[in-house]
Amino acid sequence: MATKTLIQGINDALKTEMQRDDRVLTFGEDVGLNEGVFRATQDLQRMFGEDRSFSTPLTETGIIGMAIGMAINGLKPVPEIQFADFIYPAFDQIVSELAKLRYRSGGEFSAPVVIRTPYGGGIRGGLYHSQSPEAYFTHTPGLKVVIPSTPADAKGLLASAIRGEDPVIYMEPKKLYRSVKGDVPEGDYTVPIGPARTVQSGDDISLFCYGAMVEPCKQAAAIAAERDGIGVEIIDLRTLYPVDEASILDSVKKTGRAVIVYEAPKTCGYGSEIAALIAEQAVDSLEAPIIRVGGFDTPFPYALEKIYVPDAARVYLALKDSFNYS
Amino acid sequence: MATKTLIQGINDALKTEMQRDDRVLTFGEDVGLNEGVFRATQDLQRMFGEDRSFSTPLTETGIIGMAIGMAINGLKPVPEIQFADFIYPAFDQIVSELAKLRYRSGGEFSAPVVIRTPYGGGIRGGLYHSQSPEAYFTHTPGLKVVIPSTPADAKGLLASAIRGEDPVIYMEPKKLYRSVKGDVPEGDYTVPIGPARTVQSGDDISLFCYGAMVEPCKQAAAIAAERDGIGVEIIDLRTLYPVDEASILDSVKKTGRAVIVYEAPKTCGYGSEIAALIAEQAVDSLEAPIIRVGGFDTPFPYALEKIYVPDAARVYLALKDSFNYS
Amino acid sequence: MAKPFNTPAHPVKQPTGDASETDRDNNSLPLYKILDADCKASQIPRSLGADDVKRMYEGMILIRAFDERQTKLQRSGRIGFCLTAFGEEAVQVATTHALRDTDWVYPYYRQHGILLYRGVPLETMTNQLFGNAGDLAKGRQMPVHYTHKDTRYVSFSSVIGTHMAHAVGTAMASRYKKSAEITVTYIGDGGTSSNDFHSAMTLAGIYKPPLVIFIVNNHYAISQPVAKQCAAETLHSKGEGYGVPSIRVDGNDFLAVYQVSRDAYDRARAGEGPTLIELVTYRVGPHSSSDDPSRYRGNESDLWRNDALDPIARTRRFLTHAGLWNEAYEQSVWDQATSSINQAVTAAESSKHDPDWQSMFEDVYADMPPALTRQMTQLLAREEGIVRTDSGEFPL
Amino acid sequence: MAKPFNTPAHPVKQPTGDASETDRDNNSLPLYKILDADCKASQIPRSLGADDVKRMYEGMILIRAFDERQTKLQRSGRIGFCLTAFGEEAVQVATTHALRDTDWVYPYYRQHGILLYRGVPLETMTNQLFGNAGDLAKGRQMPVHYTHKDTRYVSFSSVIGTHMAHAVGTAMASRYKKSAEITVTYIGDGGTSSNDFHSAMTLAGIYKPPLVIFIVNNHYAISQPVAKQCAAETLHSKGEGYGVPSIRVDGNDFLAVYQVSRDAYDRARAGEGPTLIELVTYRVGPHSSSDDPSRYRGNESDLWRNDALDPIARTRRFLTHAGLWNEAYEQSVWDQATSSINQAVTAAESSKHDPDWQSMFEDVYADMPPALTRQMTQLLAREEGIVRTDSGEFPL
Ligand SMILES: Cc1ncc(C[n+]2csc(CCOP(=O)(O)OP(=O)(O)O)c2C)c(N)n1
Ligand SMILES: Cc1ncc(C[n+]2csc(CCOP(=O)(O)OP(=O)(O)O)c2C)c(N)n1
Ligand SMILES: [Mg+2]
Ligand SMILES: [Mg+2]
Repeated sequence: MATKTLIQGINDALKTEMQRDDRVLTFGEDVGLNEGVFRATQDLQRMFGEDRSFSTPLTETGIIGMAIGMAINGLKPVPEIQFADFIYPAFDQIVSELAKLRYRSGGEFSAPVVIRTPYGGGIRGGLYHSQSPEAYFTHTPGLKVVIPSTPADAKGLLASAIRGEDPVIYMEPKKLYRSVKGDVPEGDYTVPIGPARTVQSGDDISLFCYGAMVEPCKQAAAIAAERDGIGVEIIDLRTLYPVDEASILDSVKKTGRAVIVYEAPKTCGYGSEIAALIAEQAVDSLEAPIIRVGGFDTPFPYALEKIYVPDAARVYLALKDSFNYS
Repeated sequence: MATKTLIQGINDALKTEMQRDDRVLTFGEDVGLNEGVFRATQDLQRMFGEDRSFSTPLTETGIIGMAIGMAINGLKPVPEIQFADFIYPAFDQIVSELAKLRYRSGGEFSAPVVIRTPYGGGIRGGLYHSQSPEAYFTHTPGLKVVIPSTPADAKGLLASAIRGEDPVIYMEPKKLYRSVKGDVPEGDYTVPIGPARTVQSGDDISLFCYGAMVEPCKQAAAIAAERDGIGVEIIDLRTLYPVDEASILDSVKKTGRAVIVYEAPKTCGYGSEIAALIAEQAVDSLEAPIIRVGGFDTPFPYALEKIYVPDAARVYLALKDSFNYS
Repeated sequence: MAKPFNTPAHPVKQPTGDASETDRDNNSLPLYKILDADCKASQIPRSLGADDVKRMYEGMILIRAFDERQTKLQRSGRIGFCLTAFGEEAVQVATTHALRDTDWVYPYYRQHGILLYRGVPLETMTNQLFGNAGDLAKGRQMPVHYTHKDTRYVSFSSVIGTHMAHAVGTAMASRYKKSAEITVTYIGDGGTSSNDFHSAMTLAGIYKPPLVIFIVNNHYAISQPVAKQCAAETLHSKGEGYGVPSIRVDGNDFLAVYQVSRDAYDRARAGEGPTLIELVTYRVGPHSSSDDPSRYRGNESDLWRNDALDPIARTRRFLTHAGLWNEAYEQSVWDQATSSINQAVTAAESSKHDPDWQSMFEDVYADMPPALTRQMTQLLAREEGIVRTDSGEFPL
Repeated sequence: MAKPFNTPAHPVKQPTGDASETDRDNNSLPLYKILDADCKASQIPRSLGADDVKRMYEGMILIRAFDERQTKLQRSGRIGFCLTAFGEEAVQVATTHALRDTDWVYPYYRQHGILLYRGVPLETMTNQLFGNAGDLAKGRQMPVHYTHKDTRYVSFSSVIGTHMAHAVGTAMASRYKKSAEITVTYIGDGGTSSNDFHSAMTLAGIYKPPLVIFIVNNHYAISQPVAKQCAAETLHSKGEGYGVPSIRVDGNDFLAVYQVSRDAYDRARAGEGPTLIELVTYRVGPHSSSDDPSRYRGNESDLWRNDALDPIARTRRFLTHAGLWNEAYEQSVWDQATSSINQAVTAAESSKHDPDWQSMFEDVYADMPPALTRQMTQLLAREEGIVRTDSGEFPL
């Protein structure tokens, strides 16, 4: 066990998996010599050579397309898209090809590509260095979508994704890259894709979140406990598809109240799915409206970023609304 | 008034608006001489010349990008994407550029482009000629999303979209192109973007739908009335963003039960947003779970298309489930 | 063993695009040919024997017979859609003849001839056209969207161009694994405007994997003529801007196509990098069964239905000159083709039913996620007993 | 009125890419130049007078002074990000000098020099850098993402390449409206690999709108050297594959850049279609304030910080030969530049606050939809009184 940042957890997973399996390759813009603009691929080119860790031309569609072709031919590519905001040039490859190859070929071919990409606010990146596009991918059958919020999960989930047989969109909350620290097991370490993580138990309200939203949820829950005596159960979903429905429904059946927090624009965001799931499977347990605390239905702003991204204040207000509803 | 098919309604809108305003242009693959693979642009090149209605090279990103540039310089482009399944190569242009131009420029620039595209099942098109990608666009602030289900709406909503100042994703249920007929007012005719249409009133269940799903909903409601005496209120949403929240909530407050029908994969589909909206704004009225009847969480199949797409049988079963729930 | 011709070998040509003075088309653009106007060849690829050229001829006829049959099946409503390669048979047969069985193929929808030529059982193909339970893709894709792992013919989508980037990756993986396999991929003239033509060419130039890219320039992308697709005089000229050697070839000259492919494959296998080959041909039929070409090109295609241009007719004349052809041979080749196709159609149509409902939920992931299992179980349980009419409605 | 030089006009050159023997770089690739090694010009563009060349020189210095100031502001944490064009000043000034005020500009993020050269008030620019309430874009974009409708400098995203397709559409609209305006657009060497370089070139070739496309080849895309971006020997060679005439130019030779731009603009205005111009320059500074070039190119950039290569130094030597330069002039140009920049920084920083919260909800649509209004009202009502700390947390 060593204390690591989230990005060190990611780097650790890449190193460990590349050491374990020489079919694992990583590439993307500035990934090789420059070791990634966030340094997620630090040491990889030096340790594994230019064949296994390299920089590419500026073509996201080519990066993902090439990765698919490598995977079809037996490799395990882990391409990086420099910012999730720049994944759209590759959207066609992801939605039309990566997600549908196994299905359309009747299982003859598959492409277990793991796409790593930093997402979300927190670095004053404005419209194009801050987006949270997870809902586009959770609406795309054939993809798994994973978002860690702790250094250990960052390592363990990435390792699982790389060892798995399915394509994974692995989204990294860049705000947490260096701001969270935690113990990370050395060497071989996986966290299964699927199960959610209960951050803290509570009886009054279920608070669902993931990625960079886990931190403000923890703060808000602490304040709600302290000031209002509200017992908040925080569930870090970790895997958005296939989501851990049982944990969600069990929690809501216990608490009768649900608040969901996410950074992306509220409408048709991932939180809408969680709300719909609860409204379909646990409606009788509900004692209050299901509240979504999301980004606003606007592009991501620059100067007003702090107002846009849900923070502890907005989560706290939602918890109080939920709690006081009757 | 003349009786027209849905595609004739679309063609009528294009002709009328092009006649009205010479800034209106239409183009896309096979749109000119060939008049569109579905013939939506019939007569346009002949009537308005090659400058105003023309075929383009095979580049969806170029088609939309070029349209944006034309709109910035004062034209009103109405590009066609041949199938909604092929909109992904242009996803970057739509999500990064079209949706965000007005915002990022502080209102200095805008691009009121209307993208027409046939979507949905019904022509045995398999994975890549059947998709319903509306939820990707309703999750993208800056876009309006419109889907007609009658010939008159097809004309009137398209005309409004063309006259409007915002970008619109105008999705055409290709299954209905020639299978529905109805009266369409001649000449100048608009239907406002925003308000939903109540197809029939009813007191027991609210049934929300749009596009090609309106027909099976009508059939299912008729059977439910006949066999089980269930009064179904059918609401054709028509505009998906910005959606007519008042109509949805008023209806659910009256009936206490909601069923939502859409073709796209269920998870994170547009129906999830409607469910979340109800669970947030009208939870106290709910007497039954909110049921989403959607496509399955798989790519769109070929041979089993009829099982995949919600039909009257599945809608009817959902209506009964909802009605019998207590 | 192939019996060699007694003609001098054609010298391996560097695909520079700088064709000699005689290698020019009517517009004096470079166009590499071997067959002369009379369909004689002054020089024949060294590696080809009489058996080889006959095999190629027979392969072209099988494609044509298959396409005629497809068309009839579609017209009579027995299959929902079809797409043919009339006039493009030489492209498929000659590029494939020069390939090894273990090489990877990334086709688009107009290269089913490759499967036929690689000897895939015809029933495998007709099962796909019918989308029945015997289809390797489990009836999931529209007709002509074949997948065939055994021959490394990789499943493709309907989305134009995307597969080209895959081909780059697969070729890079072959090199990474120190395998001798190469990869070939095909793209239409229309497809050269797609995003992934650009990405694949960029990456192929940089990484120089063992890859050969064929542009099948059949003059049309549905209704769009190539002159309105791209303003360059030739499509092979795109190679230079990516640092990829390229050449333009008469795609209806089976010997020229074979020779140039062979050279490019040798270069790829020798680690000398990718080649871009423009094969100039003509789409004689409609784009697909949904298309009516008279709307946009009148009867222009009739010009190509003649012995001077049709690749099968040209090959036949070549064979005749070489003393390898007679009427009886012709008849037997056609008979063999049609009877095996007939058998395959009958088998596909009569003995196979629709795929099971349950199969619709498989292969989305390696293992079915719980929520999807629930969707499936619900469907199977709830709908049992509901009989649907053909239009999808149900009588209760 | 510009005082004309007494030198013969440079003959208008057709941008064929076939440069003469002397127009070659060290690797003997075509490279159009006017300044010789000593920074003398044997032939000066006819349309340029002494005032013109001095204006261009002053424009370059303003850019450099602005970039130096930006860098300092960022280093001291007063702005969040910056991005400079050290060594690329001639590109911006000379391409713009040849432009008319009503022509459209589709830049990417490294062309703020165009705004400076078109005389946009410096405070407009510093307001953008600070993202304050005076910013034309209402503080919505990161620093350097300017929008400026008055000078037809079109707002751009951070997404590489997309704007090129817009430029095609805007130029087509100008022609449609029978306007004499032309459109110019800029793309980096890295950006030539993007989807919309390809789409824009394809469309520009087909529709031949009044458009000029500049590839600013500054040798790097962040850390990726151009040789690993594209395997072609030159980037202008991409033109041929799209049927777009192209030429490769020394981008640090302000006279060459001016001349070639001017010729291309004239062609565009005359209805003769688009031109692709590769401007060979070098990114002397880091990619942006987030970048550390020593990681990937050591101190290579030092080579370019010398009088033989730096565009400002070369222009200064040219002016000196022409008797148009002395120390006092230099000093006054710099003084003028720095003092006006200082004023603009002070104004932006001291008198403007953050944009109103409410402004965050505007301009998503022409009219605010009801649901968004509700989101706004809720926020404004509920959060009034909550004081946030700098880190976004709130003490209650
Ligand atoms: C991305 C995308 N856009 C549009 C289409 C619709 N479409 C199918 S085939 C075709 C023309 C392709 O022409 P070409 O590449 O020349 O191949 P050919 O059919 O001539 O063999 C088009 C536009 C598609 N399948 N994919
Ligand atoms: C689509 C996209 N991918 C990646 C990035 C990240 N990125 C920003 S600048 C840059 C390099 C661009 O290089 P070039 O086009 O040569 O322009 P230069 O910065 O050298 O002027 C990259 C990769 C981006 N902004 N957009
Ligand atoms: Mg073609
Ligand atoms: Mg560059």
